[in-house]
Amino acid sequence: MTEEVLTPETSGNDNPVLWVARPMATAARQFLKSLIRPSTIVYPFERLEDPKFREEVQVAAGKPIGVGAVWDNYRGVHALNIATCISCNLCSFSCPDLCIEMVAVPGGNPKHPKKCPQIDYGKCSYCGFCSDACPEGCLSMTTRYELSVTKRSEMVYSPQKLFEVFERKLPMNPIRLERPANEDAILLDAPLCIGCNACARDCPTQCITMMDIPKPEAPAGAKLPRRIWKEPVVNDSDCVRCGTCISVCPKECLFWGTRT
Amino acid sequence: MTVSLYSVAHDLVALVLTAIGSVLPAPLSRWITNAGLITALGVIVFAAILLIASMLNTIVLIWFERKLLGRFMDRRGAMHVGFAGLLQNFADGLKLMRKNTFRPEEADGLGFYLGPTAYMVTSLILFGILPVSTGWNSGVLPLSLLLALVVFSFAPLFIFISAWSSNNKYSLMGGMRSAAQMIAYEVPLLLSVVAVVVVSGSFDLNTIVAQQQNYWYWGPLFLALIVFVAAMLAEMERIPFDLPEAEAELVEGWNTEYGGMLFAFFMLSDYVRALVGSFLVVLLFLGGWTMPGWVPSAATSFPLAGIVWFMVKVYIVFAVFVWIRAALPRVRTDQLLRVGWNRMIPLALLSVVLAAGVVMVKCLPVFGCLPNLGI
Amino acid sequence: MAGDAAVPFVEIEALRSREFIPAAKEALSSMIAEQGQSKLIRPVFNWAGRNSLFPLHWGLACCAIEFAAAFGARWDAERFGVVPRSSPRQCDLMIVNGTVTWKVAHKLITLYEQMPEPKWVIAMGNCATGGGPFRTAYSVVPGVDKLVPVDVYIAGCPPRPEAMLDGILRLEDLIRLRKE
Amino acid sequence: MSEMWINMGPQHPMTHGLWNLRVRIDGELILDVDPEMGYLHRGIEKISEDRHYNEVVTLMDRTCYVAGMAWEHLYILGAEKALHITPPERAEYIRTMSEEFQRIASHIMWYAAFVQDLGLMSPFLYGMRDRDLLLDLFQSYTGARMTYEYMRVGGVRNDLPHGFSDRARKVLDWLMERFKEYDQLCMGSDIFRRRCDGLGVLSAQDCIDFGVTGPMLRSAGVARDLRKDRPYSVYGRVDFDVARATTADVTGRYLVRMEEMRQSVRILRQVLDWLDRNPGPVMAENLPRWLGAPYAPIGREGYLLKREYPKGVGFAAIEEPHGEAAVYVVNEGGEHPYRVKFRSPVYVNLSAARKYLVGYHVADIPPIMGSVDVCVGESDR
Amino acid sequence: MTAAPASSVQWPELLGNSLIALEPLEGTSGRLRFRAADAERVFRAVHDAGFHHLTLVGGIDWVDHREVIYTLWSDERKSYLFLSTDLPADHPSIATATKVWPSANWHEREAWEMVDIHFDGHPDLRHLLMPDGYEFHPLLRSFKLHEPEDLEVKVRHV
Repeated sequence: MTEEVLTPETSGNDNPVLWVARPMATAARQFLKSLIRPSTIVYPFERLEDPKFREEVQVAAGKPIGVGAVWDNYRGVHALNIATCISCNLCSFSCPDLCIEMVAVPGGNPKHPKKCPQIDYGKCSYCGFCSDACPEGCLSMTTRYELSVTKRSEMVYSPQKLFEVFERKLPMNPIRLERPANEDAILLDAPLCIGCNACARDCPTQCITMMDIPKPEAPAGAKLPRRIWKEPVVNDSDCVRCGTCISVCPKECLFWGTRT
Repeated sequence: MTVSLYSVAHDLVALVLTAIGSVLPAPLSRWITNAGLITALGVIVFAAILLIASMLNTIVLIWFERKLLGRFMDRRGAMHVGFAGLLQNFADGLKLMRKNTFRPEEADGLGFYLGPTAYMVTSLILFGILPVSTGWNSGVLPLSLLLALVVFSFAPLFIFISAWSSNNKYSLMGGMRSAAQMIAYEVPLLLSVVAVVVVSGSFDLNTIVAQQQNYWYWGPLFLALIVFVAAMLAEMERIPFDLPEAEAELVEGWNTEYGGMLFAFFMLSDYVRALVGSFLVVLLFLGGWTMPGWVPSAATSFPLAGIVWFMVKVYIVFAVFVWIRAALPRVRTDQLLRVGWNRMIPLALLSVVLAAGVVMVKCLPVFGCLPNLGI
Repeated sequence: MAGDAAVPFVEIEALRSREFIPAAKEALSSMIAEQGQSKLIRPVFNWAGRNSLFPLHWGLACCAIEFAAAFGARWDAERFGVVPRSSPRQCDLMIVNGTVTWKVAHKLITLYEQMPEPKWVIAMGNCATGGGPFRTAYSVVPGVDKLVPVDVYIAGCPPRPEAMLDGILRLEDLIRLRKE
Repeated sequence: MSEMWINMGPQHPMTHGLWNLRVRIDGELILDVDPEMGYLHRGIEKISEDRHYNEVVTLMDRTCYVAGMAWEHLYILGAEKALHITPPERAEYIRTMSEEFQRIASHIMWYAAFVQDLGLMSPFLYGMRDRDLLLDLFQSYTGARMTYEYMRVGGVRNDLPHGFSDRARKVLDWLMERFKEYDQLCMGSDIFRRRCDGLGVLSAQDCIDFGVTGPMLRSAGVARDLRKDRPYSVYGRVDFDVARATTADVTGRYLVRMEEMRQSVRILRQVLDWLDRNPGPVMAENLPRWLGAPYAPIGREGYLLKREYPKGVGFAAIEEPHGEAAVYVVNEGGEHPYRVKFRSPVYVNLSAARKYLVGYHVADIPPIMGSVDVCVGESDR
Repeated sequence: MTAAPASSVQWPELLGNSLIALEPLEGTSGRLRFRAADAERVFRAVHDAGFHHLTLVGGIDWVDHREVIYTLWSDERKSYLFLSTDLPADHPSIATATKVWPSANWHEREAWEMVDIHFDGHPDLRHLLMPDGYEFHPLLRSFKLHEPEDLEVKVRHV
């Protein structure tokens, strides 16, 4: 605990010289410094994220003042690579502001259209949870930050529009987070399963294979349940934990749990 | 008096009217070359030239302040409208012209419109009085300094009228402060001018400047200069004495309720007064359009050299005002008034005494020993 | 603004009508149609109007800090002639820079009405655009376009100062296109 | 002029946010004041009850928009106690570093707004310029200028980028020079001193009675600083002094804040040295699976069924730039906090407004309120 | 700093049967549960025991009852102390703490506004954060939030 008490004297600027000379001298010094080059960045013509400014901007007078090289993981407008998107819904589930909606993109099977995220930038808070959650790295945040529109509806970015952002090859957030070691796995409540293949069909990563199981002997006096004698087996290392299988399971026989 | 702006205007009008008259039938031509008409038109042309010149000057002054203030603040100031933002203030003015001007329902109609207009007009009249160079204005007024100061001090009245009639509490407080401040600083202002008058022995600005041909007054009358600049800052309502429009507590001070063109009047008049203040400092203390002898004569003898040097001095003085604005906070009302009544007036009186002493012991030549430095 | 007596009272009802907003838009466009009829003069005034936008100096929430940063040394919005004024009478642009709550909605409309025509509104940031992360809250207006007509929306939470300047430039384009 | 009430706010250059100060004045003298709050009440405590623990962090940045990191830190400390999670040491150091950077940024923001209230124009711009450097640093490791979303329950989102500490040290050196300049512009100016000395005096006893904390309390001579008195994170392991003045006026608050910035630089140098020497994980290993940031599909139907949740109550208090901030997190076994209750220092400091405003002049309101450092987002929540 | 922990205060002797329980709470020196009826006496006793600084007053709605928490800080002991008491869900009311800690004023106003706890003897119990005339108490569990799907707003000038 300090015993020292701050007084105007301790700041070393106590006795004002000629009333106002000191601040005026300070202002004049700043004036002379900024005569050559004020620290203003002439925005529409110069941009901070230009490669030029990444190196040049520094803590010094006579140059625009900044720290430089700070754009590596900026969280701006998203870029979506539709080609690698697996429609796992994880972005939409991880969004705290509920601004991501999965909409069908044209092409592919019309019965089971591919769904990709559509982002409403009027709600998005640029927290980056979605790109952190994206298992394939196809939804990523770029350094693009300008987005001003005249109609509210223009703020809703469809997957195609997000893909356009992607095609502009803007610098993207390179940070990929480690998956936690003790993630939950998809477990099967085997007696309930009817082997319908829905989970394997809809799995975005194709990590579920339907394995044959031996058909048991029917107990006396009872009929075997009508089912296909197959059971899903989840490959945990490929699984992205999106839970699509759980939501499509007609019998609710898949659930989250710890694999032992 | 050789060539003056008025005589140029007069001659121009005479020339044009004679030319027109020469092609017209006789009765009309006699009527149109009538001396009275020529004088009247000459005055109008003179006034128009004066108005345009002074308004352009004011607008350039605003631009100058914005750019200069920008550099003091490590930024650039207006730069995208016109070359280096020169057209920015024209854009501002035109936009304000187009804007709706409306009067609050409870406001007093007469005062609400009269205040800014009269403020503007009385500020602009000053340009007709102050000489910028030999022969710039209409002629020799024996009491031009006194007239200028009288017109200059109309302002608090109109500010108070407009503040009162806009029926807003902030406006009212701003108006009260403004009136109190201007009245308090009127006295030291006049007293410091008295010091100049004592030394120069004349109320005519032309004479005062002519007296400074060899030595500018800021050396012998340094105290008067300090008092004059401080009082002038208060009169112009610039930082550190800009309490009436203190943005932090009274939203915009006495022009809170004004928008559109009326606001433009206020804005413009403020800068007109700033320009006039700088004029007065240059005229009274910095030798007006005269230049010290060591300046090569080539630099002082080209056409309009007087005006050019005068304006250079004016802008330098104004730059100092901007510098003060960039570096100092504003003072408080009571402190301002206390400084005004308790410090400024005694200092001003002292400066008068000093000036009288300077005249009495005839030590002007002492300062005049360095006449060629312009000190 | 002017004490307790001078504030006009505005009542807001959450009903199924949006009469006010088209009406205000109409008033705006007729106002613009009246002024500057001449083909010669109009572009001049239009140029002046778009190059000298005075925003209202007020800070609502987070975006206000970026709003202030845009006037700071690094971005210096004054380059475009954008100078904040504290009195709504002298403004022609209201930048709604933050969350609008129901408690401040009356004041916002009052301020909007105190601004002389022609005037514009920029909804800066997500809270002003659509309530942002707080749109579910009981006290928040989900988007300022429910209260006043909005010309430009700027996305971001908060938008960078560059994005704000971009929105102002967008508004300048809008003014140019709308009236020439 | 007879007595009258004037409304300063919600749109008023003095308020720096949305609140209304109703002032009863006689001429220029203040007779009574009545702060009106709630213009920015966004129901953050209520929304938090509908969010997952990590998602509340996004609200914290917006709660106090000038000190987002400090509030993230506060909430995370409370939530970790409620959930019984211990973060790794490096994460604690990074959090401490973030909070101190944020303290400097917040104080510079205060400085800029405060001097602008006094009519000083250029220091506002100097302040904003220098604050941008700190925001650049934040941006380089969190990815955003103001709303960082950086801390997570159990650690922080990512490690510092390569070369961060060198850049940070350069900025700190630059800032130390700028602080001198700030002092010259304010303390070196006679007008400034005359404006601020003896203004807005709130004695130590009143401070304690009215719950006033932070630089306001320390300027009254009470050296209460939770970083020292009740060290959280790694404040117990760094060396710094508590700034203290005894004048209890605006000048005292100015001095305290200026000294705090210097002490923050001192802390930061130590913390950066430690971070250079000690690489390691920044996220706890043994997080509860259902928290599973960032991959867990928490919103997914059925994911949170059949879980065992720990129960608990977490209380944390930190020395935020504005004063003592506290959080009370009730975890009743569930994916959402049952109740989050915040204590905002600004809220309490404002509630004592009558004590330090009455008796001064109208022209004194901006400097006094400026020295309180109002951040309405935090006080209204 | 040799500050005595707060638990060293002999609370049972000090508070008598106003005290229900003293529970440990991580990071603080404990949580005192007391009888709401004796609130004023408890406040005074705790204040006199050195806890001069009131950090927060908060209300929690546990559907079947309400809880009020008070957090206090003692400069001598360098530690926090929690007070908490249970109130019935219908007409919860407790004596105000403003007489002991003036800073409780706004906290209690907020608690009344948000969780509907009435503080008897409070000098100025009116709306603080919500506009005057707001009828709901948002932080009650029964108050649900919803998406503002298409809220239509009508502005009428009166």
